[in-house]
Amino acid sequence: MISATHYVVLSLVLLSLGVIGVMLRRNFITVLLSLELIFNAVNLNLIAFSFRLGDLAGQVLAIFVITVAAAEAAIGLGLIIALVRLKDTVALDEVDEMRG
Amino acid sequence: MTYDFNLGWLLNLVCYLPLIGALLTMFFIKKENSAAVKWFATLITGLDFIIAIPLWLLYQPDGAEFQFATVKQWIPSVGVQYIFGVDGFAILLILLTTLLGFISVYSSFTAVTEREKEYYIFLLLLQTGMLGVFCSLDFILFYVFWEVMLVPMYFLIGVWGGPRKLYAAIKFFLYTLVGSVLMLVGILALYFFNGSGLAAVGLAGLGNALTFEVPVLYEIASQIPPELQFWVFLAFFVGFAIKVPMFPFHTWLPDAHVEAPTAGSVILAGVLLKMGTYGFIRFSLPLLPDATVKAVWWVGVLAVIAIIYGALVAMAQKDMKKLVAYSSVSHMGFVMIGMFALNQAGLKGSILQMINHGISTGALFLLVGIVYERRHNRMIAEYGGLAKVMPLYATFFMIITMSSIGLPTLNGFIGEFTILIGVFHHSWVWALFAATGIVLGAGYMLWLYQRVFFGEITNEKNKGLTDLNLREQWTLIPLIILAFWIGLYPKPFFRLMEPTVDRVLARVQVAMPEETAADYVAAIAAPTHHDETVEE
Amino acid sequence: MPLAEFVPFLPEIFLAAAGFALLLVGIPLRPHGTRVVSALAVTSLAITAVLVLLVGRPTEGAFTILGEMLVIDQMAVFVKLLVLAASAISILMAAGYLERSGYGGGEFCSLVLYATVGMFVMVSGANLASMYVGLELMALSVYVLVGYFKLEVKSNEGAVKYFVLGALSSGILLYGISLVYGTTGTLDLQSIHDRLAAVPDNNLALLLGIVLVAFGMLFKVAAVPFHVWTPDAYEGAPTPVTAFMSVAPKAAAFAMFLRLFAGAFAPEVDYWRVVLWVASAATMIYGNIAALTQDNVKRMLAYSSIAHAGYALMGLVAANVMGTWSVLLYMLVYAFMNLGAFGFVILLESRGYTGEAITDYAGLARSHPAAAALMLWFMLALAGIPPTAGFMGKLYLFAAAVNGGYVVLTLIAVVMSAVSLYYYFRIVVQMYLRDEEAARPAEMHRDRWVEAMIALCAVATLVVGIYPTPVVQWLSALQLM
Amino acid sequence: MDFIVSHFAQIVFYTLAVLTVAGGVGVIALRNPVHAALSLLWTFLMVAALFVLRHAEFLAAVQVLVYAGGIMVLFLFVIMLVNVRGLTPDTVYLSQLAPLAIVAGVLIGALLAVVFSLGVLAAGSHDATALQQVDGLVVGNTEAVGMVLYTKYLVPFEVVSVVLLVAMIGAIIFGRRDAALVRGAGEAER
Amino acid sequence: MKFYDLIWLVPLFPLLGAAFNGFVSNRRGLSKGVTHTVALLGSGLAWLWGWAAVIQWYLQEDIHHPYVVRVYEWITGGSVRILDGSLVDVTIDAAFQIDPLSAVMVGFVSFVGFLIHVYSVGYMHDESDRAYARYFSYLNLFMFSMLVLVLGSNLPVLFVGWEGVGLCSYLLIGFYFEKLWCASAGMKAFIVNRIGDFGFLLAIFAAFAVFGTVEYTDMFGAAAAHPEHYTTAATVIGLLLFVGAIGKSAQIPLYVWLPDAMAGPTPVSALIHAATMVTAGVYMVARCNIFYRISPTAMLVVAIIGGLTAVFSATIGLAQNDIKKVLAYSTVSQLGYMFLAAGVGAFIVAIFHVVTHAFFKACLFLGSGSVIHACGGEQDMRKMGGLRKYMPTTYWTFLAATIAIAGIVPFAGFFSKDEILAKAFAAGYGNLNDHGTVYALLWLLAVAGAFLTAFYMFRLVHMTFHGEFRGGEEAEHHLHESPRTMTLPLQILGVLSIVGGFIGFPGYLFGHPEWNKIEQFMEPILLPLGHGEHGAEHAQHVGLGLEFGLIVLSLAVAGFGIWLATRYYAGEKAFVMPRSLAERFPFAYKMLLNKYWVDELYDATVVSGTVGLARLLWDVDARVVDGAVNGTRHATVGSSFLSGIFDLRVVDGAVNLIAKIYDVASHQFRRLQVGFTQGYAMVMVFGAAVLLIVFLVSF
Repeated sequence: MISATHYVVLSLVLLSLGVIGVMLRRNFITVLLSLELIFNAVNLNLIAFSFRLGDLAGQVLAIFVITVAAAEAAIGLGLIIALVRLKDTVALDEVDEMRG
Repeated sequence: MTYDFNLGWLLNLVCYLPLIGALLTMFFIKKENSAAVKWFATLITGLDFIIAIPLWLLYQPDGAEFQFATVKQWIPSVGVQYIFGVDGFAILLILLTTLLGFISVYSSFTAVTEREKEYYIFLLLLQTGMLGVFCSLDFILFYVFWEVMLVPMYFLIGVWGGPRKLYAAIKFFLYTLVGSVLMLVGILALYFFNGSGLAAVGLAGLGNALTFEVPVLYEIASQIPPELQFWVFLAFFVGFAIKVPMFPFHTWLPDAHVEAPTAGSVILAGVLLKMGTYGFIRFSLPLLPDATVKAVWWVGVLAVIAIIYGALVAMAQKDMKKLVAYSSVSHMGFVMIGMFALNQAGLKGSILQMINHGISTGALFLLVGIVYERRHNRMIAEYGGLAKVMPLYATFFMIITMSSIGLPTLNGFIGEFTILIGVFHHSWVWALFAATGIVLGAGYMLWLYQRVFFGEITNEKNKGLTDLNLREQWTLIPLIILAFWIGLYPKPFFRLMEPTVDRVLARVQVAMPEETAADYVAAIAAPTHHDETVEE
Repeated sequence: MPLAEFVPFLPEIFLAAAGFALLLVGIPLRPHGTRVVSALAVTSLAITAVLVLLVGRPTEGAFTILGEMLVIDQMAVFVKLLVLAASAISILMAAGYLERSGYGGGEFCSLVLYATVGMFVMVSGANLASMYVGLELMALSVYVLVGYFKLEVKSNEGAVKYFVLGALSSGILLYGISLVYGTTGTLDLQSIHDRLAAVPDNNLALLLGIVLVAFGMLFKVAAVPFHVWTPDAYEGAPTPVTAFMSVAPKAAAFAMFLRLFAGAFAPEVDYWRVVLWVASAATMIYGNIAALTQDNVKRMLAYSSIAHAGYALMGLVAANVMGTWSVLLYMLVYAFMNLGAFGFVILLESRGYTGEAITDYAGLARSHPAAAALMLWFMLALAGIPPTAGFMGKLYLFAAAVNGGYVVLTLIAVVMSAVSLYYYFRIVVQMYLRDEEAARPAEMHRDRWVEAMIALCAVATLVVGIYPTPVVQWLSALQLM
Repeated sequence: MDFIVSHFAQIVFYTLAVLTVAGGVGVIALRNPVHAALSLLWTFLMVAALFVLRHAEFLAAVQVLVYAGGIMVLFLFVIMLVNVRGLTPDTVYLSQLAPLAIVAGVLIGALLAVVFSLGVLAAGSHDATALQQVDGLVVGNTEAVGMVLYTKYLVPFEVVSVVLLVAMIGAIIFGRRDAALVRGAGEAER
Repeated sequence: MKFYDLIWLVPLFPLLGAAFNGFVSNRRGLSKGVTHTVALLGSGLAWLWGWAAVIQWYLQEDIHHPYVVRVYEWITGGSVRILDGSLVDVTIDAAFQIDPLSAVMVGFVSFVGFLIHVYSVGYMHDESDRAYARYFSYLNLFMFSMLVLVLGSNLPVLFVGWEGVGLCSYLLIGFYFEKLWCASAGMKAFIVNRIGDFGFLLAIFAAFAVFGTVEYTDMFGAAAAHPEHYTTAATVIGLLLFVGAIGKSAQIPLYVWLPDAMAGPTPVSALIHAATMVTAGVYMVARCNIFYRISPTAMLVVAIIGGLTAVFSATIGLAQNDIKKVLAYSTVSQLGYMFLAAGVGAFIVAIFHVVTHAFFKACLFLGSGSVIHACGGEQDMRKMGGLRKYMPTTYWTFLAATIAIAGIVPFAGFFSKDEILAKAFAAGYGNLNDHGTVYALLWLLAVAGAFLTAFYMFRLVHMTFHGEFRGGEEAEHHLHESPRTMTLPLQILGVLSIVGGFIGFPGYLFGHPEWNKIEQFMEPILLPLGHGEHGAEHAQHVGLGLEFGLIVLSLAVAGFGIWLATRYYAGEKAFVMPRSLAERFPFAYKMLLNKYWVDELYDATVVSGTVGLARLLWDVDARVVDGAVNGTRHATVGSSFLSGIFDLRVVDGAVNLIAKIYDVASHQFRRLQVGFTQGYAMVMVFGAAVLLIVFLVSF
């Protein structure tokens, strides 16, 4: 019998992958992709719980999450465009003018 | 009967007059018109001193504990009130403050030549701050004034100070600030203990109304458990000891004194240092009797160290101001040791000694400032033989020197004598060590005098020095008159402080075993002591 | 649901509409009509304020609307008004600046308004879902605002960093929410509170969820170790934006923090308190000490705002009534003093980034005595010296902490606030004590609006410092849950 | 055979889970952004399938449409835009691998440690039907979700719409080329 | 009217004079005439009023009961709990007391003081007007203090005078402050005296602790009532008081200041450092005799110190060539005799010697003054000689005084000194307080001292007045007798040092004790002790024969001294013998010449010790207490502070240390802010991990 636990474990793995991706990839775009992984992990949780609780709130929240994720993707991509215009790069570690 | 609201407005006026003056100067007097600024400031401070005198005349020793009181709600939801009120002790300090305030303004006419407007504004603000400290009876109000006063002092040192002014100013500010914030924590602890209690030390409170009102807190002093008293005392101690300054916390003093402009030094030595001792007498002793009695030994030792150490270090100084600064460390040591003898003589002496120190050291700084103004040099080695060119100056300096080394018929003696009597009856060992301070005091002061005034005039630059002008004389004469007055007839001063002393001691006594005083001196006549007591 | 239920929702609706309208108005007259747009924006904010008062003032106690999504109570009203004030002040300060910069004001104003809507939802959210979307609305608007000077490398860089880290943190927050949802079975704050209160639960999953939510909130209030975005975002963002984001979102975030932790998760306090304790201490220490050696004023203020977040957290750690309202009071005080200081920076900023280096302040006491005096006042306030409001704010926070028994934390706080004096006074030193080496004191812009706002902040700081009674009484009356 | 029948759910789940994780690994492992994006697309689809297993049909649909349909296209578009400028960084990873591994390890360890205590989740009703009902009578999951979404969760729903608006504004601001603004013009002004 | 009710006028007159001269004449530079008129008025009125008051008091009151005049309450220090556990008010009156002791003191102090004022008019006449005014204001101030000292009715008031005279002596020694060595001498005097005062103050406190009062009458009354209770207390108090006396009266080991004090104008030396101030210590001991009588220990100490000083300084006197130095050391040794007297319980005799000594020593000093005056400031006796024919008056008066100090019957010195010797002998003979042997030894010392005194005094006379003038030609022309104002006091004092002794005529030798007026008169100051005799009462008389024997002995000794001096320093073989002695015992000679190197010793130990300590502590303060300076300084070099505040850190502090720590910490913290996004992400995740661990641990 598949319990919520299985889903949570799976989502944990996805979450970790996302976090690691965010921390590892130099490319802004792939960093964005990793962020999307994290949101998906969350959604998995929500769905699993909503099924387990027989409660729709989880699903609804998941919808909001998806939408917000879309919005964030839009902003992020906009930033990428601006960044490319300014510095001709998408490498995040070259965006380091301010420090200390 | 705690408060006597009669004439409360007078006290408020005394406290806020300088502030009003500062605002008026700020908004209505042109920066260019420096004469107007000076004279207006002089007028205000002089007026302030004059209206402060009635406080003394109208104070009833057998009346309410705090007179000329004002009690208003301020932030009722947390029990912060606006409470003004003074007893004899505070009145003494208020008079001292207003007098020195006037003198320091009057003495700065030629000493300060740039950014004069700001200078006098800061002086006035400073005076309100200091007066507020002595007037407030609500802890928060007290704390507010205590902090407010730092800012103008910071600028007085930092803008008009000597070469290392920035360093000295920030050092002064940080030092004092650290002390006072710790004090704030102590205050809060008391506040909550009186009310809801303190989870911190697992203490249930008394469940009284939450209040910062000092006289109310006096009531609960005896119920505060010792360990809480210890911690709060510690917090207060740091705050006040830094101001005094007690021995290990004294290092800000020389810098601040040396770098500050003359008036700044006068106020610093004359009034600011007294705030520390004021705090001890007003708060630490009566609020935390148990901790106080326990702390007596340590404070006593620190004070003795301060006395001897300060004197010796003063002896080694090459800079007049530094010398005077360290001498204050020594003198304030006397104040502390007298206070912690915890008997009437000691306490009275130490209060009187506060005034004396204000007068003598204030005057000394004025005097040093006078030659500094002429020569822009404070190095003792630069001088010598001044007695020839500046006889009057030499005379004044001699009188003040004598008052500072405690020559009878001058103020210093009365203070030290009374203190030492008190101390002797607390512990003759302390008295023994403290008394050496008198010898050393004579040492460094006379040596200073010798090097500055006697001998041939070796330094060409000193040949042309002019003697005191009329204004300078008049800045000094009041202090000298006071010095003689206290030296010859201190009774009025003693009488003024008596109620305070009795109340404070009554509040400390609860923690003191009977007979303590006697045991210390028993050593002297140990074999015969007992049967003697039997007889009497 | 009946239309009547929407009435309490009017302020948000109005703001959103106004934002859109401003967008449309802004497009034709950018960049010259900046002041007009700003004026309109401020008017709409004012109207919103009136609406908020109409909706919220008469109610005693809390009531929820629209399917328990939102709650209207005194806290919400207070924070909403505070946020409105902050936004209005920032917009007025921004107008001249944006004009000079050539970037128009239209999008700026509407974004500020949308951010405000988001904060409204945050502070009056009664349900994790609504709170989350509110948070995101605020966050997204601010990302854009930070990157608003899209041709400035710094601005863009700040936006990028803020965005990536923000997204990461909101992911973590969401994960926490999902765990809370899974363990308590609901998103509704009230029922969460009731369940936890009924059976104090030490289920690790739940606690982990709570802690992750705490992480998300700590990020929003810029607390160590989630502060990393702050200095760069603050330095990179256009100064008015910095002023805005250092105040309004922080206040809103703290309000939400309170609703969650002093409200919903309160029964579990003994479990999560330690996390906030550590975060608070670390934040105070780190913020203050790192600020000591900053030579860029904006950056220094950024660190100082981190430190202030640390002070405010003490109120949450104390987790008693006084703690709650003292946090809000502190947010109010902090808003005014910080906005005042930033207004000064705005006035000083001229060609390039000059006006941000601390040395540019040398000798200002000579050339602009009044301005210098005001700056001194704000510095004193930030350092918490009476009689400024800064002292009152700190006083209550410390009091709350001592009362809660967190003496060590309080000691750290007091020592650190003494330290903070040092770096605030570095500016004062430059202005007052360094006149001799002021070869050419930086000239300041004459901008009536900004000056007016600075004066306003100064007055507020003074009044609250001298007579905080009304505010304190209002605040100490409100309770959540 | 009957094993398959009796354990069908498990089999399906594990298969999907493995595939999802594989996609996730691909996202962070593949050098070429395009490939990464595609593997993310793959992950989305697998997740959608998992949704279906949990009776979230509507959500699965949204996942496919919004994510796979909308966002991925956007991504690929941008990637192309950037790629033509040949800007893909030559080195894919940042050097600081080791510490991160540790961190991730700590993190995951801590979280897993938690998860094993999940047995004590608040008791829930296991009837999936609740996810398809609107006050009692069974309708599809879509209707059910819609019902809740547009009644109880109306406020967040509206706010989310504003969020999208803001995103649009942001995208416009960042994306738009301004004739009025020359680079550094603001700087010159400031 | 009752003069003695207004006794406080006595000190007041000179005070007014001092104030006038100090603030008016000195400032305005009034003429010498005005100045010395005022000064003389001040001291003269004091003298007249003082004598009038004393005489009237003697006639109208019972001299057995001190007459106390309270002026006002001075110090009201609240209450303290004293030794016996009772609470006592610290109330100290400004009050004056007339009793035989103070009567005698006032009598001769005011009189001699006045004489010396007169003398000064002549001696100081070639000072500038301002200096003249200054001088006389100081002199008047001294009269005031001295009179307060002797008239005060309790220890603190006594202390007022005590310090006052100290101050005046400081000012007057340093009168020629342009000469730095004069000023230094003044400072030395003041500080050495301070050391004494230290003891005195403690004595006051101890007395208060024991008796709960410092009023003479009450204190002594109580002590006399129950002597046996107060033995310990009396020892402590007595010794502490004696420390004060040692300082003020220049006894071993604190005598060093007195010879230097000769830097002052000669009249000052005469008045302060011979006649009056230095005897204050004796006065105090006599005043507090009760303690010494109660405590044998204290008394013994007094005797020993006194005896040793008497001989010790006499030996130094042998080799000095500065005329005033010789007189100074003789003063020290005479003071030693006084303390010896006190030490054997003969307090009245001590005072008697004080009086006679005042006469002849003042005379000697004034005489030397007029000599120096004549020789144009020359003080070295080797450059004098044969002055007899130039200045007869000076010579004869000087000679009279010398014979007096040498103790030749019937000159003043004889009576007092011989009585001291007699008492000392009696003490040893009668085994006083079972310290007989010690006292006997002391007696021997005293006799030796008598011989030395006679010797060096006549050496002085011979070197100065006899033989040929050795000062060179042109100096010889200026030699002249001094003006009237100077010779008149000389004559008066000369006469007194001849006849002054008869007030203490040892009548009992002839069966007429009442002939000893002074003893009769002062008898009341020795309160009868309560039950339990402590010996040391009026020295028990040895047999008459022995007494006469002693007298003869002392006369013989003195005579021998004179003879030897004459043989060595007069006539054609003058100076031969001493030189040969000096050559034969060079070390002894050097030792005496250099005063046993005591000054050098003190410089090496006490002075440089203190100063060194001071310097050391200052370093400590600058470095350690104030922080690990150099460490921080070197560490801070290149610290990136823009603000000038920390550039200015030079030598300082704990504060700086902390500041430095913050500085370093700050830079470390800032390195967390690595600058690129993923770095921040790392920090966040790391931090999150830490927080999680904290959380899990605390869970």
